[in-house]
Amino acid sequence: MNSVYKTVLLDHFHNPRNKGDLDSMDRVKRGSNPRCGDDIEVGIRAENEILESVRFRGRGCSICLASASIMSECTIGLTMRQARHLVQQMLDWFGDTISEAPSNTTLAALGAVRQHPARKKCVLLAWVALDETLEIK
Amino acid sequence: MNSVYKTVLLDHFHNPRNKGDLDSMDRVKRGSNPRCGDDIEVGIRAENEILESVRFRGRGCSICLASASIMSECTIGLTMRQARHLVQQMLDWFGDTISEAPSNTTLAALGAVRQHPARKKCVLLAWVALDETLEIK
Amino acid sequence: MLTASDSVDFDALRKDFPIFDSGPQTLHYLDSAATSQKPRCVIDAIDLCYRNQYGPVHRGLYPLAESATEAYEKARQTIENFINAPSPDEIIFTRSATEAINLVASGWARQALEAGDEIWVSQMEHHSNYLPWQRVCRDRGASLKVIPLDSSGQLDLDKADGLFGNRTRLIAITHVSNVLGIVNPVEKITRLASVNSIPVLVDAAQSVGHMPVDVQSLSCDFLVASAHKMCGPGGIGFLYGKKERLTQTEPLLLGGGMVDQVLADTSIWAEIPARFEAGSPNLAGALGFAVAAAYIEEIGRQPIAKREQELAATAFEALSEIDGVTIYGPENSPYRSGILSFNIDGIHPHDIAQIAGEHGVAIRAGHHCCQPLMRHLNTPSTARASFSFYNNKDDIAALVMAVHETKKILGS
Amino acid sequence: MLTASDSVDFDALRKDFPIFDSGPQTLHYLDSAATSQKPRCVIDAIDLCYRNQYGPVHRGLYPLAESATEAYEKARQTIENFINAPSPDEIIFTRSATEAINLVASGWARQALEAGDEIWVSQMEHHSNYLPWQRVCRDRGASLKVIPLDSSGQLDLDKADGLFGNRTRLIAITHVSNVLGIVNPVEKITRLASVNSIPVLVDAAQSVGHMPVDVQSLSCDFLVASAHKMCGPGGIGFLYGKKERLTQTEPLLLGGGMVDQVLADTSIWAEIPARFEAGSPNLAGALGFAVAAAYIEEIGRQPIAKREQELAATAFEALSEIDGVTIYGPENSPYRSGILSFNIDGIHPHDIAQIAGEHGVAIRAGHHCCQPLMRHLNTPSTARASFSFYNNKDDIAALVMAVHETKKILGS
Ligand SMILES: Cc1ncc(COP(=O)(O)O)c(C=O)c1O
Ligand SMILES: Cc1ncc(COP(=O)(O)O)c(C=O)c1O
Repeated sequence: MNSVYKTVLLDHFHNPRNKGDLDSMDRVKRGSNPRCGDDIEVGIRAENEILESVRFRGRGCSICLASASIMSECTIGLTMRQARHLVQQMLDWFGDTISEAPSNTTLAALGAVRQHPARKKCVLLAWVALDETLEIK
Repeated sequence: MNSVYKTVLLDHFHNPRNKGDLDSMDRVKRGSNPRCGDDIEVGIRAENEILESVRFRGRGCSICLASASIMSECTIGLTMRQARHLVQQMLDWFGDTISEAPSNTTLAALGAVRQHPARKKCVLLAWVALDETLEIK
Repeated sequence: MLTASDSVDFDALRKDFPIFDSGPQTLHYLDSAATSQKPRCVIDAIDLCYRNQYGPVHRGLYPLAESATEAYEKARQTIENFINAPSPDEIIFTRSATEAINLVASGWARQALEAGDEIWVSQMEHHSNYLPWQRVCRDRGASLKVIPLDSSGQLDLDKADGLFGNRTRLIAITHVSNVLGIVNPVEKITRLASVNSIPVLVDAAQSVGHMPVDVQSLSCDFLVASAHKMCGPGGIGFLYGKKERLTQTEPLLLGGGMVDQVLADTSIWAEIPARFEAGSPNLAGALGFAVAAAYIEEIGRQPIAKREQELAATAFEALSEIDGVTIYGPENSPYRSGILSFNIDGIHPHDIAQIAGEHGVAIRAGHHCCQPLMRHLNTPSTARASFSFYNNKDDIAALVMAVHETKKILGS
Repeated sequence: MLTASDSVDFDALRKDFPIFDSGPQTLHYLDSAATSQKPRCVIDAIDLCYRNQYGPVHRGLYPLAESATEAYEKARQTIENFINAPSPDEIIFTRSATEAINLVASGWARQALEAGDEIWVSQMEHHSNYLPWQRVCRDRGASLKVIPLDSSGQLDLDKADGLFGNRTRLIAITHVSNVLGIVNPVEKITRLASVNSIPVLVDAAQSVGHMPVDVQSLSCDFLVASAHKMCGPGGIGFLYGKKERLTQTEPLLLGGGMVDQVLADTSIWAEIPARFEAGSPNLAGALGFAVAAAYIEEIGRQPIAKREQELAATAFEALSEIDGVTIYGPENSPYRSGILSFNIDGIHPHDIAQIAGEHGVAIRAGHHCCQPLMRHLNTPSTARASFSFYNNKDDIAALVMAVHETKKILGS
C-alpha cells in the first residue's frame, strides 16, 4: 500500500511550521476550493527580494495543510525569483509535465499524492496562493 | 417464413375492389399517416342503415391498400351497426385484446401483419376512416 | 446483530455481483448512493443485446428492428410496473434523473410559471433537484422557496410559510436524502398540496431501488430516477409524469423520432411518450434497466429496505460509540434508509475517505452535491457510507476499523 | 468487382462482430446508418467495466473511483484525438448527437440570436439538425433559412442568398447526408463563413466513423456525433466546441457535477467541460465509445471510406440495371459515402423493406427523419441501404435479389 500519509507529511500536519497569525506579513493571498471546503491564506515578508518569512493559516485537509507547512519551510530564505521557480516546478511536477520531484527531500513527501488526481488541488492550493503573493507588482 | 404477403392479400393489392371515384358517396373520411406517406379516403353510401357501397381511393403501401379493399368487400351489405361492430373487432384483434380473427375468411389474410407492430397502422388506416363515416350524426 | 431480513439470503445475493470477486483485496463498497454495483444478470443482458439482438428501435421493418422495438417497449412496461404507473405512456426514458428533472423544469415549469409564482424545494435537495428550479424561477421572475430543516435534519413543514399556498406552482422534493438517509413524508405533502391542486415532483433517485415506490399511492405528478443507482447501467433513467401533466409539457430535446410532421416554420410533435425521446433510443440501456428492476423486484423491495436499514442501524451504533464521531441526521428511526453521513472532530472528511480507501473501504467525502444542506449542517463536507443489500457486517467492521485507523493517523 | 481496399482484410474484420454468427440465417445488415453493429472489443469493454472496474466518476477518493475517473478522462482524450481537437476540454460527452445539437441551440444560439438574425441549415438535414434551430429561431424572432439543393440533391450554395451575409449567426450543416450519402463541402463553407466570422456547426453523425474527420482542418466551431453509429454503445455521443464558443454557451442540463458553488439565488458553474456534463457520467458508455473509436482508427478511416464507397458503388450499379428502380442523389462520385436511397416504381418502400426483411436483408424505409428532403425529392419516403465496412458482396447480392423478389410479388 503506497499510502499518501507518509511520516514527513504527517509530521507537518501534526506540527505545522509557520502557521498562524499573518499580521506582520507584507502581502497575503487566499486560496480556496469551494468543492471541498479548503480555505487558506498565505502571507510573505521579503527584504531585498529575499523571503524572510512565509506563513499560512486556515482550514483544510491534512494534505492541504501539510503542503502549506512544507511550502513555508522550503521557501523561507529563497529569493522571490527562486520561489517563483519552485512554484513552477511544483505545478509541472503535479501537472505531470516533469516526473522528478524538485530536488528537495522534504517536497518528495508530497509525491505520493500525484497518484491521486482528485487531491492534487489540495497540495497546490497553498502554492498557487504563494505564487500570487510573489507576483511582480 | 411467415410472410405477410399472402395470396389473398396480394390479390386485393393487385386487383383492388371498390377503388376509385368517391363522387357518389354519402360520406367520405380521410385517413393519413404522415410518417410513411399513406393517405387514403373512404366513402360510404347507405340506404336504410344498410351499407350499399363502401369505396376508397388514395396511395399507400400494399398492406394499407389491400386492407382497404378487403374492408370494402367485408362491409358492403352490413348494417351500419354491424360494420361498426366489425371495425371494433378489427381494432381489438390488432390491439391484441382478442387473439382470434373476426369470423371472416378474407380478413384472416391480414392476420400475419399482427406480428409486425410497425405495420398495424397500415392495416387499420382504412378501418378507422370507415369508422368515422359510420359515426352517428 | 444483523439478522437475515425475512427469508432472503442476502449473502448469497452478494455473489451475483462479479465485482466482489474481481480484485485481490476484499472490496468494501459503501458508495452505492453514488452509483451501485451491477449484478451478473444486468451485465449479461447488455452483453447479449449487443451480441445477438441489436438493431434500431422504432425505425425498421425487418425482424431485428422489430424485436428491438418490442424489447424496448417491454422495458418501458417493466418500469411502468416497477412504480405502478397507470400506463406505459407515462414513462419517458431519459439519460438520467438529472435530465428528467431538467425536462420538467424546461418543458413544464417554464410554461406554467408567471412572475410572482413560487416553486418550493427543500434544504436537503441534491443540486440536480435544485439548480434547474433556480434557473427557471430566475428566468420567469418567480421565487425559489426552500422548506427549512429542523435540528435533526428533517423537513420542518410548519416553518415553510406558504408552501401549500396559492402562489405555489410546484413542489419538488426528494424522496430520500442522499446525505442523511431521511425518508421524507411525500404522501403527506401530496395530500396537503392537492387541496390547492399543486403538482408535486418526487426525486426518487435514492428510493426507487431501495424501498417500495408506488406513484399512485404517492399521488405525485412527476417522479424521476436513474438506473445506475439501482443495479442498472449508466446513461439511462426515467421520468414518470401523469398523462395530464405530460400533455402540458414541451419537449426538452428536439430531433428524430419525436415529430410527426416537419413543416418549414413549425412542426407537429409525435404522440406521448415518443415526443419526449428525441434521438435514437438507447436499447441496451433500457434492457439493462428493465433487468435491474426485475432483479430488485424479485428480491423484494420490502426485504431490501429492511436489510439496508439494519445495516445502517448497526453502523450507526458502532460509529456513535467512537470518540469524536458526529453522525448527521436523526437517530436511527423508521425514517432512515441505508445512508449515513458523519465526521470526525478535527479531521477533514477527505482524509477519512482516503485512508478508508487505502484499506479497501469505499466511502465518499465531500458535499455530495448538496451545498445548501451543508450550509444547514454547518460543515463544508461530510464522509458518507451508503449501504446496499449486497453489503454485510464485514463491510461495517472494515468501516469502523478505517475510522479508528484515521483517528490513529491524524488524530491529535 | 470488389477489391480489398488497400491492405485491410475486411472479410476477417466481419468476424469481429458477434451478431453475424448469432442467428440461423445470414444477416445482411444494411442499416448501419440507423445504428451500427458492435465489434467484440466494444462489447467486452463494457462487460469488463461493469464486472471489474465500475465506480463513480469524479466523485470518490478510493481506488475504484479514482481509476473510473481516470478511465473516463482517458476516453475523452481518445475522442479528442479521434477528431484532432486541440484540447480534451473541448470534448463534451452527451447522450447523443441529438442532445449535442440541442445543447448548442439552447445554450449558445439562444443567447446569440436577436430578432432579424438568421440561422442557416440545408434542405437535407436530419430532423435532429433542423428542429432545434426551428424552435430557437421562432422563440427569438430570428429566421430559419434553408440552403436549397440542386436536382442531383447537392447543396446549391449559389441559390442560398445571404448565406454568408451579416445577418447569419450560425450555419448548421450535415457532413454526410443520411439519405443520399452526399458528402458536403464543409471546408468550403467554413472558409466562406470565416469572412464574416460566422460559426459553423457540423453534424458528423454519418461521417465521423466512416471517413477521416479533423475539426482543425474542417475549421468548424462545433461538431457532433453519436457513438452508436460508429460501432459504439447507445446512450453516448459528444459535442466538440471551440473553447471560445463553449465559453459563450450556457449549460443545457443543470445538476450534480457541473457547479462550483450553489448559492441561494444564483450559482457559479464549474470549469469546462464539467459544466456541460450534469449528472453522473456514463462510465461504460464513454469506455465503449473510446474502444470503438480506437477500433476504427486502427483499421483506418481512409480504407473504411474507400471500402464503403466501393460497396455502395457496386450496389448502385447493380440496382440501376433493374427496371423501375430510381436511385436518389448524384451518380456515384467522390462525394458519395456508403449510403444509397432508392425506390421502385409503383411499390411503396415499406413493402420493399418488409420483403427484404423476410429474406434476411435489413434495409430501412421511410422518411429517415428527413421530411424536408423528402419534399425536395417529391416522395414521402424511400428505401435505404447503408453500407459499413463489415458488409460484403453477398450483402449486395442479397439486396439485389430482394429487389427482384419485391418486384415479382408486387410489381404490376
Ligand atoms: C445526419 C444525422 N444527424 C443526426 C442524427 C441523430 O443521431 P442520434 O439519433 O444518435 O442522436 C442522425 C441519426 O439518427 C443522423 O443520421
Ligand atoms: C437525491 C438525488 N437526486 C438526483 C441525483 C442525480 O442522479 P443522476 O446523477 O443519475 O442524474 C442523485 C445522484 O447523484 C441523487 O442522489
